[in-house]
Amino acid sequence: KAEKEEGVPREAELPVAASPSTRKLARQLGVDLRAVKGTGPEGRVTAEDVRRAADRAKAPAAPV
Amino acid sequence: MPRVPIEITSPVEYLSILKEDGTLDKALEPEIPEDLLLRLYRTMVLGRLLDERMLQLQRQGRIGTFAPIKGQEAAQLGAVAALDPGDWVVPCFRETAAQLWRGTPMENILLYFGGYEEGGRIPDDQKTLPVAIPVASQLLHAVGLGWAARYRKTGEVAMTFFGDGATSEGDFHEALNCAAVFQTPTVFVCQNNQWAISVPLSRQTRSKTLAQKAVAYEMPGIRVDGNDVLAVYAAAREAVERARAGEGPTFLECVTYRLAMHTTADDPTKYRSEEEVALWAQKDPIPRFQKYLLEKGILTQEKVEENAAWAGEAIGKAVDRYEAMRGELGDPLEMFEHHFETLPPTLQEQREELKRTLEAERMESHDA
Amino acid sequence: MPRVPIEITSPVEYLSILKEDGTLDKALEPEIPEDLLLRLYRTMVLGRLLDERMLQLQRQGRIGTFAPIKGQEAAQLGAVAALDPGDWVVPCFRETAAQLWRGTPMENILLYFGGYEEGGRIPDDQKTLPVAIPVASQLLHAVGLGWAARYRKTGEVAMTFFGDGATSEGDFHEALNCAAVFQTPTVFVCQNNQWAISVPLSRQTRSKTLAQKAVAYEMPGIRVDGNDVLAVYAAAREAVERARAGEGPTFLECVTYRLAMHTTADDPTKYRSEEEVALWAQKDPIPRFQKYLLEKGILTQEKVEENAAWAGEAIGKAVDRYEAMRGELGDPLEMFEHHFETLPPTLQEQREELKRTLEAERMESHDA
Amino acid sequence: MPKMTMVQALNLALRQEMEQDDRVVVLGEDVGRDGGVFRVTDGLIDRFGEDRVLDTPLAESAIAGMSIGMAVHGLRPVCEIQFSGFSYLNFHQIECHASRLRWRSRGRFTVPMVLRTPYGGGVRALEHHSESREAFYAHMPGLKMVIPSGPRNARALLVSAIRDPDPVIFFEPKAVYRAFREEVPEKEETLPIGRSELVREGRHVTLITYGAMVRPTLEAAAQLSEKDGIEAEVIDLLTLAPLDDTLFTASARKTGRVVVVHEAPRSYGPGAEIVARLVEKAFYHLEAPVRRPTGYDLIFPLFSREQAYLPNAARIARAVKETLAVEA
Amino acid sequence: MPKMTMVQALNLALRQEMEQDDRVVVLGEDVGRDGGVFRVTDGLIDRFGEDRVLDTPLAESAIAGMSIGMAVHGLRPVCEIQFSGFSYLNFHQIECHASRLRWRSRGRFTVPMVLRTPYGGGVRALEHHSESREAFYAHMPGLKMVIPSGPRNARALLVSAIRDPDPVIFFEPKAVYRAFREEVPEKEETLPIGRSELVREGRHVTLITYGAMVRPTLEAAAQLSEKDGIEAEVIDLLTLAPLDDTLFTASARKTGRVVVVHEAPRSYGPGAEIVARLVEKAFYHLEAPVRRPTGYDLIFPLFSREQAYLPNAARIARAVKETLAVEA
Ligand SMILES: Cc1ncc(C[n+]2csc(CCOP(=O)(O)OP(=O)(O)O)c2C)c(N)n1
Ligand SMILES: Cc1ncc(C[n+]2csc(CCOP(=O)(O)OP(=O)(O)O)c2C)c(N)n1
Ligand SMILES: [Mg+2]
Ligand SMILES: [Mg+2]
Ligand SMILES: [Mg+2]
Repeated sequence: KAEKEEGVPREAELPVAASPSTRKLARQLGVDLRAVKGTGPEGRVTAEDVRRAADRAKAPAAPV
Repeated sequence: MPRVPIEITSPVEYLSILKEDGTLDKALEPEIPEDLLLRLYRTMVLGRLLDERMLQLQRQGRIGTFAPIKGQEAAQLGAVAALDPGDWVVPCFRETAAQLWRGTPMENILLYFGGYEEGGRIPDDQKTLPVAIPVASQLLHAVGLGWAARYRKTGEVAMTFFGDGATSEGDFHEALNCAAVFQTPTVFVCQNNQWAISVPLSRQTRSKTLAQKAVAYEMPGIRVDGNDVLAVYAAAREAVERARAGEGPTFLECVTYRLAMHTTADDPTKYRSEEEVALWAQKDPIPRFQKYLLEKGILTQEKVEENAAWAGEAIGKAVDRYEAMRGELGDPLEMFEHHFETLPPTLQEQREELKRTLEAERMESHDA
Repeated sequence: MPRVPIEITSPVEYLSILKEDGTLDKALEPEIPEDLLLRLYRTMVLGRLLDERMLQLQRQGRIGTFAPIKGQEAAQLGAVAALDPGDWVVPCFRETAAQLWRGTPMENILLYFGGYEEGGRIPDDQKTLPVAIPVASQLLHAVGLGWAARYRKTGEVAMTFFGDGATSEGDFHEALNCAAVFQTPTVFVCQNNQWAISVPLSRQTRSKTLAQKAVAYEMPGIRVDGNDVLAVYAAAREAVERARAGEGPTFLECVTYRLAMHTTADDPTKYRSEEEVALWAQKDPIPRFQKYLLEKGILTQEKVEENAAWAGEAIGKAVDRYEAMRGELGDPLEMFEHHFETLPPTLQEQREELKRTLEAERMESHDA
Repeated sequence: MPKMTMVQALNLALRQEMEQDDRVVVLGEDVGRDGGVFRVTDGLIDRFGEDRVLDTPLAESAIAGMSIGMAVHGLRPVCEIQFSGFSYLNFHQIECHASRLRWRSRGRFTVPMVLRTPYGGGVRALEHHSESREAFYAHMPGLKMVIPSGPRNARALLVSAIRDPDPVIFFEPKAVYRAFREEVPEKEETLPIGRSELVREGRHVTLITYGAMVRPTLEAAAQLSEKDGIEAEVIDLLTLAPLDDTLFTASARKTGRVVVVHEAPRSYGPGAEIVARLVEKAFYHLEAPVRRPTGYDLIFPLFSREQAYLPNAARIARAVKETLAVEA
Repeated sequence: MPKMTMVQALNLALRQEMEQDDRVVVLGEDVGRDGGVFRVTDGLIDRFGEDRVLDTPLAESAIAGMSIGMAVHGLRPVCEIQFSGFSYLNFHQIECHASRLRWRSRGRFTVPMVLRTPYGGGVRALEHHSESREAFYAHMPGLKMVIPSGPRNARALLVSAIRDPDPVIFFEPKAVYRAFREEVPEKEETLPIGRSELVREGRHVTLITYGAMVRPTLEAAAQLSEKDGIEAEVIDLLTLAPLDDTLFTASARKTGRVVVVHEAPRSYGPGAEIVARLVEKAFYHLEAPVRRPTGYDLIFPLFSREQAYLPNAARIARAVKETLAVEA
């Protein structure tokens, strides 16, 4: 799973570190913060991370 | 070592007219119109009976903590009776009798001590400030009011009340000093009832009289038997006249006694003896004045009883009105009123918040 | 209307020994050992010269605002000279001469008014409190110290200084009242220098003397010519003895004059006449006392000059020490010292923050 | 261990400290014969005499100012201001002197005094008898500001306050004075000043409070757990200054949601500082705005309306649910 | 329009209001003959006489308490407390009466007084002459708390304060008194109390401040723009209570980054309330923790160290850059 690949172990209950504005952005773009690898200080999810994750989700599935 | 004594030029004097045993110092008897004497008597009795009734109400949980006036009726009423209705009264918290004299409706007094802000409402034509609880703080307002009256040349006098304990506070000192410096038309009425909660006068100050504190301000100081309504009235009238004539403030010490507890939350048996109370009970201002009026023929035994009945009835009606009003009052949103002429945005928001909270509570109690 | 005057039982008296023109009331002359007289003289001169030098330093921007003592040397020194070194002194902000007497190093005084907290350091063996600026607030500390001394039976006396203006503050009243009630060994020394910044005594209070304010507390009050060091000393000694004997506090009014500005930030020409100042300059306590000592043969003209030279030199050295210390002091991080016995975490963090800020500033100024 | 009210526990602290340390003296209005209007100093005058238990004149500035002098002399005065609503009269003594004398004298003189005063509403009192203005003292440099919440910690903190080398302002929640009893060991206990306490563990939300509000907050937490399966962590600050922000920021990092409760008016109240610290130290873990169910920015109402003014369990629980309802 | 210092502008406000309204009287220590220690009341006694310009005895509680009585009588007293560091002595008069008499009397008596007092550091003053304790008054229910930042708004706000039907605490930044001049129209102006002002537009960050700190904040903004291309929006609160949170929360929603500047000690200081409001009203727009370059939680140092204590342009600029350096 995403978490595993990213190698960022997290306790499910703990809040994902992200600024309030990033949280809002994630909500707007339909991104689950928990599924995003944080690249900010101490593994924080940044707005950029969220945008990248959203782009990835939007990208069409690889052609078969 | 020899040195020059400094002459004290401001007078400090003592006055007593109607002695404890009811005998009269004829030479000193002030001329008081009969209707004023009767009104004084009636209000003393009304004050006493209202006090008793409030004590009952408090014990029944129908009003909250209050400060009984028992024993101090003459000190308060002798003083306010010397004022015109257009003068200012600045009370502390133990002036029920003075408030009655000035026209505060009894139900307002009950509402106030019943925990309803609405009781603080002062009738529009009255120049009596609301109860002031922080000891001695109100004295300065009477100085400011007096100053304004002089500035406006209205001829008004400001009379303020406080206890013996209040004389220890810094504000007492600042008020008397400023009143003297600015020669404001202010009358300082100290109800020296011997106790400040559990602290006796001897622990409050080392001065032998409170009146002598006026020397510090070069202000006339007069000590009167505060259970002698004639002496209080005579001294107060002189002080009011002096003030109105632009001759400045006076310090009036009324030696009296708090016959009841400090407030209904207090237990005086912890700090004072029953003998002391009994001794002072004999100096009760009401029987003394009653005897005087009876002897003067202004009062009859019949009138005494009529008056007691009238007072009891008036109080009963006021209690009824209070209970009726209580039923209608109490909307918590009222707590947002009268903070500012216009409610600022943050308070509007908080008011909305309280409204939603009350709504939610109503819903929850419905659910339950 | 006839009434009974109340007898004032607490004494209020006036004392003057060495008159303005230098003549002596032989009958009143206190016995003072020669070395004490000389030390008094020397410190008066030192105080005067330091004051002058500080004025220069202030005008040169080498120290900040301070309150000159010129004219009040006798009032301060006559009073503190009556104390033992083991007694407490609680000054306000215009007691440079008293501080010198008590042993505060001159460079500390300079550091303090130079804006360095380090100047507030009191030598370990001294029982002199630091400068207290909020008018009249310090009087209560002297009451507490006196109370503690009595409780501990140390025999210490606490003497506190304040001005005429201070008598208007509530704290003055609370302090005198409590000292009297608890009979603390406290000596209240009022330097009545006629002005509180721009407010003359006549606007400060209506009382004819300040000493009579003691009547309010049933406390002995004595007014002395504050420019007469013998009178100040005699009255202070008596007050100190009374306090030490457990007979309670005394109020001592020293009638003196502030010959200079209120502080170096003040312009007295706005509110008082040169004539008034000139009149009081003639009552200067130093020439008067010098004349007395010369006549007594304790001082010679030669010694007068020697002493002035000695004082000038001592001051010069202190200024040098001050300037040298200033060079070493001033680390902003010092502002975090002496708030608590142990610096709490939030302050540790803020200290780190200031450290980083200073570091960044150093870097930026390097870059620039 | 005997069960005691907070009043009794405070009395015990005073009695024991006075017993073992003759530097400790008690002063204030009616603290002697009367034993204090709330009886916190009851019996002390009989045990220790008028020399160590002073009924003072009615003068708050004098009470504080004399205490300062006594403390400078080496005593450990514990003064009482009858109600915190009257402690404005001694404000300048605290701000200008108690908090500064160590600093002003570069450590030469210290002021190890305690100023005790009851604060807060809920006892149907007269005007000026229900205020909650702890923020005033918490904002003053050079002071410690302690507010216990129950009999046991009140006793331990008062002992610590008396032994503290610096001035401590000690606010006593009068609504708790006789509200409940706790076991209080006879043997003296202390609690470190400047340390908050976790009084309930939880994982969904952090509730931060102190003083009289601890009980309704715990009640709210219990209800939330029972009825809604919400597990609230509750932190009792105990000391407002110096503020311990370690515990509550750690908790916020864990739960992501915070509610701050106090009875003081909201604007510029203690809760604001808590929020500011959270923003400084747990910003990236906050999943929702911090709510402040607090007193309103109003004059404390007379008692008929005080219950509507004071935060209670229901109001706190509602704030918690609203906080949790917000999407992360 | 003549260019004036803040002192002159305040003097103009007083003079004009006194001229057209005989209810306006001025009282305080040294406000008469001396014209006030900062000369704000200069010349008023000559123009209006001792009847309207009162040199009071040295008694702060009396000054405030008498003003209350005058105001109840219908006057519009403008009292001066010589330094805000001494206004603790009148604290109880303000907290217990000025703010409450309208409420206590249910609107029958009002207290349209103004309490003017200089606050803040930067003028190399003695102890107690540099404090910044506006939070005390801002936290008191029933009061308005105004702090101008320059000559023109000082004049306009003082006029508004005098005409306000309720008590206004008016803190004057003494560091600004003579620091610069501004054009001040002869014709009277008012400014609404309770409204903040945008004094510089920007899009990268919002700086919120008031009083003496407006100048260094604007300086920092100018430097940041010039050297770093950072465009800071600057908001001058002007009124602390009632607090206008509309403008600054809107700005924060736009910029996402906020720095709050004041000289008061940080903990429980005014900045905390700003942060709390931001969290309540602009939470999801915050991209970085709000920084508070403020005074430290210390006794205001003597003047040799005051510049290190006070926030300045460089320190503010550094805080801004740090705030911008964090990724959203
Ligand atoms: C400033 C202040 N301190 C303390 C109190 C609590 N208190 C209320 S009444 C009182 C005693 C007042 O004594 P006194 O002035 O003699 O008036 P009395 O109650 O005897 O009428 C005290 C201490 C208060 N109300 N205000
Ligand atoms: C409580 C307080 N209010 C105001 C001031 C400002 N101030 C400093 S000295 C002073 C006048 C003091 O007059 P006085 O007591 O006669 O002492 P003097 O300066 O004449 O020695 C004033 C108003 C202050 N320091 N403290
Ligand atoms: Mg006071
Ligand atoms: Mg009494
Ligand atoms: Mg003077």
